[in-house]
Amino acid sequence: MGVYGFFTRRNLITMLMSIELMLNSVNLNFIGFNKYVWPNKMDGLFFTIFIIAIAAAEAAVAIAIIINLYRSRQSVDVENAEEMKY
Amino acid sequence: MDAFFTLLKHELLVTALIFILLLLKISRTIKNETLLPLIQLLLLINCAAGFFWNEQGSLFDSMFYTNPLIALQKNILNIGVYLISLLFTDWFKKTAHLAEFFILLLSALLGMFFLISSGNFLMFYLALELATIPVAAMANFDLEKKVSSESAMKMILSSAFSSGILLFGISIIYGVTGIINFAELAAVVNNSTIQLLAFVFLITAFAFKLSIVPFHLWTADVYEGSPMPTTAFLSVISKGAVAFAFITALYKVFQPVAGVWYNMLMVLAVITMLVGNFFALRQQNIKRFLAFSSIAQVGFILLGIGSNTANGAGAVVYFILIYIFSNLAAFGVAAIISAATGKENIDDYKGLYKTNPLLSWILALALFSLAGIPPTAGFFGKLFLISSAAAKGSYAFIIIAALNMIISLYYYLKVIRAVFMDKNEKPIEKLQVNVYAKLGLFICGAGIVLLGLLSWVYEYIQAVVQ
Amino acid sequence: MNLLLLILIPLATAIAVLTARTKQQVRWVSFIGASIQLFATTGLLSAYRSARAAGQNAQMLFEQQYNWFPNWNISFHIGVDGIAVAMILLTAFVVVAGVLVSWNVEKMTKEFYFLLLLLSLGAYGFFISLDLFVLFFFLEVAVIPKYLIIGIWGSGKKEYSANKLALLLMFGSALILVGMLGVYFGGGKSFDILQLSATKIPFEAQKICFILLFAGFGVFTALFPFHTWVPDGHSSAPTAGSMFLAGISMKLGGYGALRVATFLLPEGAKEYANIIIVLSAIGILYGSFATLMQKDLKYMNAYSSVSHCGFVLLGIGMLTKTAIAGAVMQMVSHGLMTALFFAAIGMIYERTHTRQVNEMGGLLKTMPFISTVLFITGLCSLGLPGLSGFVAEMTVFVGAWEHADTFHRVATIAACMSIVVTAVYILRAIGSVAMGPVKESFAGLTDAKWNEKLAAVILLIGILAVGLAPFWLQDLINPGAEIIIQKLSAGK
Amino acid sequence: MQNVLSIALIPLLPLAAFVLLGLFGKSFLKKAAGYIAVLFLLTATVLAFYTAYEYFFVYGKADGVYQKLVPFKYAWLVFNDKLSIDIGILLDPISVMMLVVVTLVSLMVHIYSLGYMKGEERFATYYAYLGLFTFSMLGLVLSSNIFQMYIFWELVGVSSFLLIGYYYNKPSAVAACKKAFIVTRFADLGFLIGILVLSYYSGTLDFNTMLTTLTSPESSELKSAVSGSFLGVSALTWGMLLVFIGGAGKSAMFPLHIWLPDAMEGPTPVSALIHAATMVVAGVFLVARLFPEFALSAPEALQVVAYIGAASALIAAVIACTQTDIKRVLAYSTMSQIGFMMFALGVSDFDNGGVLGTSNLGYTASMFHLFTHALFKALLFLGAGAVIHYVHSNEMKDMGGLRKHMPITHITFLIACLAIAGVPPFAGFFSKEEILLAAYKGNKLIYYIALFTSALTAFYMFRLYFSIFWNKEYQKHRNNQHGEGGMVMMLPLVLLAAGAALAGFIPFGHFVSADGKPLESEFHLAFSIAPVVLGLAGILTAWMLYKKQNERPDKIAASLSGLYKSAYNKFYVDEVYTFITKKIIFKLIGRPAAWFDKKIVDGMINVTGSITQTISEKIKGLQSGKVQQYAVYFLVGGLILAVVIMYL
Repeated sequence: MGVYGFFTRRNLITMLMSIELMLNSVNLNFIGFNKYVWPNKMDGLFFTIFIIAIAAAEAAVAIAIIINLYRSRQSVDVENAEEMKY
Repeated sequence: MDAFFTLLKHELLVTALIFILLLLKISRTIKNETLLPLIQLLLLINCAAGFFWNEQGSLFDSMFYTNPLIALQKNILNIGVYLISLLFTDWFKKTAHLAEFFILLLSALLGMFFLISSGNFLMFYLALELATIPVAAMANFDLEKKVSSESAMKMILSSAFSSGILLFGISIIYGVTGIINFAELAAVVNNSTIQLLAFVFLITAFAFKLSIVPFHLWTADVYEGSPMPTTAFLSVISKGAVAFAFITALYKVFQPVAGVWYNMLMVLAVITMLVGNFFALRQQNIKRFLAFSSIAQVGFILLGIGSNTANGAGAVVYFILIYIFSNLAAFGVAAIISAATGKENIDDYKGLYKTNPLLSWILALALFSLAGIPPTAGFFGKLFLISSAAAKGSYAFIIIAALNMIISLYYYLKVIRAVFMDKNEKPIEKLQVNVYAKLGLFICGAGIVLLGLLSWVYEYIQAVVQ
Repeated sequence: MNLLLLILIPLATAIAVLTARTKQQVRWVSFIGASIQLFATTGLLSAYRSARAAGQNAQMLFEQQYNWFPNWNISFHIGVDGIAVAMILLTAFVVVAGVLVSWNVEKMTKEFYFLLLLLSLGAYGFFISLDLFVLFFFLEVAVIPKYLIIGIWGSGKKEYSANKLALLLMFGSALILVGMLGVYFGGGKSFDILQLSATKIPFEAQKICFILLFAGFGVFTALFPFHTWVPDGHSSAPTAGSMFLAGISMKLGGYGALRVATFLLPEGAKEYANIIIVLSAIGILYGSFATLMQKDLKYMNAYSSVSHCGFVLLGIGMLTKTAIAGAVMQMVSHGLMTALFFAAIGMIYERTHTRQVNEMGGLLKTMPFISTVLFITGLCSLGLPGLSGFVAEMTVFVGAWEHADTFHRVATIAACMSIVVTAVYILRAIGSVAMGPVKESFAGLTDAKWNEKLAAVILLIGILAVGLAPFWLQDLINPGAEIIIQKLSAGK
Repeated sequence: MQNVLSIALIPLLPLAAFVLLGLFGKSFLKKAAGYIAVLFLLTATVLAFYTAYEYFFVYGKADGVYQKLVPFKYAWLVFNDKLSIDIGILLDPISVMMLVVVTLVSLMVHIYSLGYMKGEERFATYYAYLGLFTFSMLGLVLSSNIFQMYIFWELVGVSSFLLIGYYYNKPSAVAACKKAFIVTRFADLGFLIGILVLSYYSGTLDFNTMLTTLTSPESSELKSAVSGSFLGVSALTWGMLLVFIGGAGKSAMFPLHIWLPDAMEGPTPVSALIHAATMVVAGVFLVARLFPEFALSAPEALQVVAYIGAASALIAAVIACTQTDIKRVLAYSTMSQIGFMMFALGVSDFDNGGVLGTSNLGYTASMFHLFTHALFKALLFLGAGAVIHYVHSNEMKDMGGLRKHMPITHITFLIACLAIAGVPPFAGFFSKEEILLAAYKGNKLIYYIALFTSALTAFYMFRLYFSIFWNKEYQKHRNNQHGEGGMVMMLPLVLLAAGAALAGFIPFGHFVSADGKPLESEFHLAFSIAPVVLGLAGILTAWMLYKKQNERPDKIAASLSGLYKSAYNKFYVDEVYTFITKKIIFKLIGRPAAWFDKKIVDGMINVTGSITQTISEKIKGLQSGKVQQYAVYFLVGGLILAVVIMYL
């Protein structure tokens, strides 16, 4: 779902949300494995916690960047940010 | 001294620097003119200090691991950062948030140190993000430029996407083995399908960072849009750090499946070189040009990594050291010109030699080193990489690699031609290069010439590797 | 005799040039440096001869070895045998002449001389090195100066030519590199030529590596069909550039093909000798016929270089002692002769501002010295006895004739035919340049100046020394050729 | 014994003159150039005569046979154990004879040129060239090694190139010297390959050694050489034929003669030196030098020599009848006479009653004719030079009635004409008689050709003579101030005339024969009647046609128009060559080669470049600038990698 969203959405904020979705799916993975496959190890849980923390940091920076982009272009559409190519 | 301090020395030093900068920033406003020399001095001290008291050992339940080789790698990165602080003086003086920039830069560096030293996936992931997110912010430092924020956006989104994939891979491994510690993991790695899938996902993360084709596409755009120091940092320091980490991961953890990744790396190396070269052929913007050329260089690094021998590892470290000098020299010259005139196109460089012979020679030296032409060090670096790959006997790849050197020479010569041969009605006027940048260029130039001819550098690296 | 001198003198000269202030200083410094080098090489010659006369029978003399990259078994191993001494002498002659001829370069004089000296440094290093890695290093050192010299100081479509030259030569070096690595891993992980020659490299590896190495060096010495850099490169280069290219650079390839490809990989050489012969015979004939159609003097000489260098490769391909000795002599002879030819062309061009044969005429009247020089080199090129070309070509022919089978015979005869074609184009050129009615526009031109005269005389001395008294050169070369042949025949 | 130094000085003195005049001729030796050269050559001539005397009468003979002596030899270039180029001196009857001939003629030319070339701007250069030429020629005849001979052979070629092209700013002279050099060069290719063949089979380059290995029936080399065959002809025969091609080129044998008439562009004394006496007979000398090998081991090749010689003699004589340029007439006559010498060798045998069963008279006759011909042909050329000097034209139509204006020239020229026409008792008579006799014994067909040719010779020579000195009255130009020429020009004429008149009485066979043993020259009065009568008939015809200015020659020419025209145009051989070189070599080989190089080989490189560029252009779409597409590639790449790894 997350990947799909990332590929198709044109709004940068939505794309960022898609990525969060992807990360959350990984979180689910870790928690699931931890709970059902390796119940006696806590690594998965820790991992999840850290992922959440990092995702937050990442989102913060990303949103800052997107705001900056918006200031210069008056748009958060990804297709308006294709100045550099080839 | 306590093991904690010696082993964690590099990291602690960098952290200390970050705090110093923070304090300075908070306490009062210092002019860039005074702050910059201070930073340069601190970085120099940091650099020098890195060479002492390097020991082997691990900390935090083997989440952190270090040895002389890793220390050496960190030192190399330190040198690179010091050079960056020197070379881009012009840009630093102009920027409004000098302290912040260096805080971000040093944080990224810290992330890289941990990345190299990481002994476990959690550490690895954290370090990777620490090494990435500040850089994305750094990419946006030319606040008034549209392209700068565009590149930052591309960087942060791509890297987030890539870390998503990486995490997915890690979660699979965790699901299969229940282990996230490298040392333990090495014992259980095998080439079952599911593990290989996870392995590939892991590799994509490295590949993304190293800009291996086809995971390289962000590179050029980000390089072009970002401010020069960021580009230089990305292309040199970050590449180096990831390459070191890659070696550690492959040699330490995935040694059991070496048969699988050997071929893969060779193929990737060749493709990377080809694509990098083909794109570099047509570039007009010097930064974009260097971006693609650095992709091609990564192809060569991969050859060395793929060789899976101590010689290969040594060659990679050696090459990256050389690469730092050469690429930084090239970026440095480009930055000086760009800062003074705003010109970044190769066509604008026409007739540069007439007005700025010194810059031209340094640029030429750097480019020849990148192209692997003696007597510059790049020749030795490339030769050793290719030789170590040849030890496996895969001559087909070697021949393609050697042919790629020709293509790359072609486009490097394009720049040389513009600088030395083409006539220009209005060449770039004579530039005043400030003393720090001059020092930086001089160090780079000396490095390019001497690193190859003086074999003890290589011998030292090789001794450390073994 | 310390061989390191041979690379230290040019290096010191190059650095001195960089520190020189005025153009005049630059010129004199380079000239003095090159002359010292010339004396050093003649000293080397006499030292070599006396050492041999004193009964030192080692294959290489004056050996020195320093560890360089012990990890790869790379050592800075240098030494010379007679063949190398001959090539070094050639280089020294050409360098001095080249420095003198470039006296009029006003544009970026300092850089020009610096690059020239760097180029010569590469050549000297190449000839004295006994380690493949070192050899390759010096080979490549010589590439980029050529590119810059052509690109910056050249004429005509210089960028195109410079590019083509650099890329093709890099292509050659790429092949050499791979072949070299093959030898390294096939021959017990050593780059040392002497060690390698003592080990037996597996046949399969020999075959592959020989192709790579020979083709690689072949690119440098204009092996058909890799010769296309030669005409463009030579014709676009400034005078000294052409002299160095033809006189020195092409010899690097020939020497490498002999010393590395043939000497180290005798089995491979035997396997592919026939192909070499065919290609070089084609190159010889084809080069000479292509020369017929040229109107530009430099193109003419460039194509004739293709033809003449074909003799070098033919000699090597024949794998007999006489032929190989002939190949080396041809290298020396061709180096001196083309250098002189290009020098003469350059002098003419400087005055008439044209290189088109049909636009000139009667220059013998206005510039007798230059025309005479042109004439003598022309004669040398067509193999007149008493000049160096004859000696070399005849030695190759006689050596080639030692094979009795039809294949070798046909190839040899084909090669012989080129001497007629050579006569045709040389006389055509001289006939319309030096002879014929004097063009009015050229009536007021002056003859050579002192520096040009000196340059020409130095090269002429070389040509005559080889042409009139070939025995000393032969004494020099023969032991070296002998060893190569022993290696070839021992391989069975 | 022999004094090496005195012999070696003979070639070295002209060389010294060359070097001296070449280096300093323009500066401080300018005035004295001519005298220095003459002095040097005079010394050389004296030494040559001294050597000849010593050789023939003092030490040359052992057991009644003239020995081949090698007083000096130095290994100049050692190819391998067997083959080496030695620079040496070989003395035998023919080389000693040639020494005399060459120095003598050269000396005459040197002296003559003092007058003829007076006032030339490049006077010293001219003498330098003469010196070089003389040196090369002397080196050639003294060669002890076939490769040494080749060396000097080439040097002769180049010095003749220089001399012919002396008037370098005259386009025709440039063309002529180029042609001369290239044609002979082409022939030299044959010589060179021939040398290679011979050296391979005989295992030596040395003349004396080669003589033993290739002629003694026991030698293994000979056996292998004869058994090794190519296209049904033995290798040795091929070798000899190839060598002969070289000789034919230098000696202007048909069809390699085309350079000779054009070469008359050089100064006339040069023509005398090159074409009369020295260079053109080099081919004959070569065949004579290798005669034992020819006669004993490769008789087929000798046959070829004979027929080529005869054909050349005839063709040249016919052409000579139609030419109007007096120097060209002489040139063709030279060719014709060389033809005589060649076929004389061709019909000869090594010794009486040898393999061919004929006599060895031809060899002696040939050499004898070479000797006499040198004298009278040099005289003819120098005489013609005097005439040209006087009237400033080469064309017959500008001459006539000159006998009163230049009496000495007239008389000497007449003597020469009589000599060449074979009228007794002049020199030519004796040598030609011997040749005819040899031909009669050896090959009847050739004998008849020779007979006819000698009649033609008499005709065209006297056509020339009458046209110059009789015919119409000479209209003296106003601007022609000088007379017949000074002492320096007349002296050589007189000396040579004396030689031409008297040389026939030398008992040549005593000194020169194929096997070194003295040969009694046979003389049959009855046999001589036919040639002499025919010769006189030729003279008579010429007298009738050309003594007075009249219409008859034109009428005859008109009635024989086809033959006349083709002969006048030298049987179109030149045109054939032009066709071959222009159309075939340049258009069909040279141009395609150049084209191939430009388009295909160069194209290959450029195409490689442009392919790279195109690929680079084509794949630029990958880098679309869209971050989402990047991610797609990323994922797809990753998946492909995963699939490849997991399932392969």
